[in-house]
Amino acid sequence: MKGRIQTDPIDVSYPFKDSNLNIGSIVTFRGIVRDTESSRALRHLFYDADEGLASEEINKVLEEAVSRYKLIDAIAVHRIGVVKPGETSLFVAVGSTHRKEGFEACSYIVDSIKERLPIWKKDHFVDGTESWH
Amino acid sequence: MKGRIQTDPIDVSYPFKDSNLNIGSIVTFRGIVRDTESSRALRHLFYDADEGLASEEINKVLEEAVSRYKLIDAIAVHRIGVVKPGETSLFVAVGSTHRKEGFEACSYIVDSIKERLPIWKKDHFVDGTESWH
Amino acid sequence: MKVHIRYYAKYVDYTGTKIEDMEVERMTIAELLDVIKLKHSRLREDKTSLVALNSRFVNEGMIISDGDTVSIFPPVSGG
Amino acid sequence: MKVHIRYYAKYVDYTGTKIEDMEVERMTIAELLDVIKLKHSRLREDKTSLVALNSRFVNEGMIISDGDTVSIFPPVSGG
Repeated sequence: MKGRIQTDPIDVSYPFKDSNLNIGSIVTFRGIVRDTESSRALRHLFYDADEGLASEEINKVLEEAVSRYKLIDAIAVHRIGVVKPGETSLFVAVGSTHRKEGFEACSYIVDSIKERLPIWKKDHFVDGTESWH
Repeated sequence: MKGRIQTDPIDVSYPFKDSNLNIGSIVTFRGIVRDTESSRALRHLFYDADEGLASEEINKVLEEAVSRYKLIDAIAVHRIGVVKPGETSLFVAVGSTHRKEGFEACSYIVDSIKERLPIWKKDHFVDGTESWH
Repeated sequence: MKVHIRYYAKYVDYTGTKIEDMEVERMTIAELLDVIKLKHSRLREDKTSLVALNSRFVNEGMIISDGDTVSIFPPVSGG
Repeated sequence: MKVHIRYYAKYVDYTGTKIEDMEVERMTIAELLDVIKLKHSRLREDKTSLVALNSRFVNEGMIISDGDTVSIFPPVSGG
């Protein structure tokens, strides 16, 4: 289990390298920056964060989810800094015995990350204007 | 949009090559063969199918999901023949504007595939016995 | 007239064959299923079997024609 | 005594700084927030702000000590 906050691009390839042969379901989520926001063309997003606290909190969220949904493994990576349209800002992967708890846990982890991590995003529009969410 | 039935291993890497910059969420599911079934050690599964009908039906399921959940794109691949523990038997990927419909649609597609496709699996146990599901 | 019957998965074990030709009268698929279950009694174990006519899912009220292929499916277990 | 105040995201724009040192009396974080909002009135726009003391989320009833770092967070918008 591993939660990470990073400025580097996120590797979304096969997440559980040491394959645990009891995993029957892997559910993943990727949040991707779109090229429009409120119908305006977006150049990129900028994510500000309290990295230390965000890193602690993302791991707390994973621990809670693993225990609550009896997961075999779970990973979550949130990118910060500049993220361009088409790039992944959040990646979550959940390995479980069956799929039902996999879908529920993945959705729970994404919601919790968006509600609880001290991370904020700023729209940088193509027209040069900016605004914090 | 593409549904496929194939005997080759499934490529689960980045599913939407021609990136559509309105996709804000990609939810994926992988069903993986486990090494035990009913507490007995499994050597492999064998999937029999009516390939033509299964192929039509998997594409019908995708069409229904795209229209019902207003998805941007969706992919589903079901492997047939011999599939070993740790290998993927079913891969589904859903691209949508937002994540809520992405999770719902991915779960709907997986359930529908398991209910509606003419595909059957046979357990081949390490002890040499076999049984159809 | 002659029809071709295709079996899948455990029904291959139950009948000992993947494909079987049968000489039958003009009848519905439901009636044909009764004929088949008389010959292969283990097929009666499942309450419902999906049926396809010439590779299309069909209603069991359909009438079969000479040369048709009828596929008899066990309940599905994909994924 | 002296405390260090850290601002994040739009609060950096509101206050014009990322970090600010303040000379204050012994008080709770809630009271410190009132002092800060007197100085930077735009911070009053959000009803709730998360607060961390020395990089831990804390209750606003906590008493601050000399040298503490207090982080003031806008409502979150991650993902």
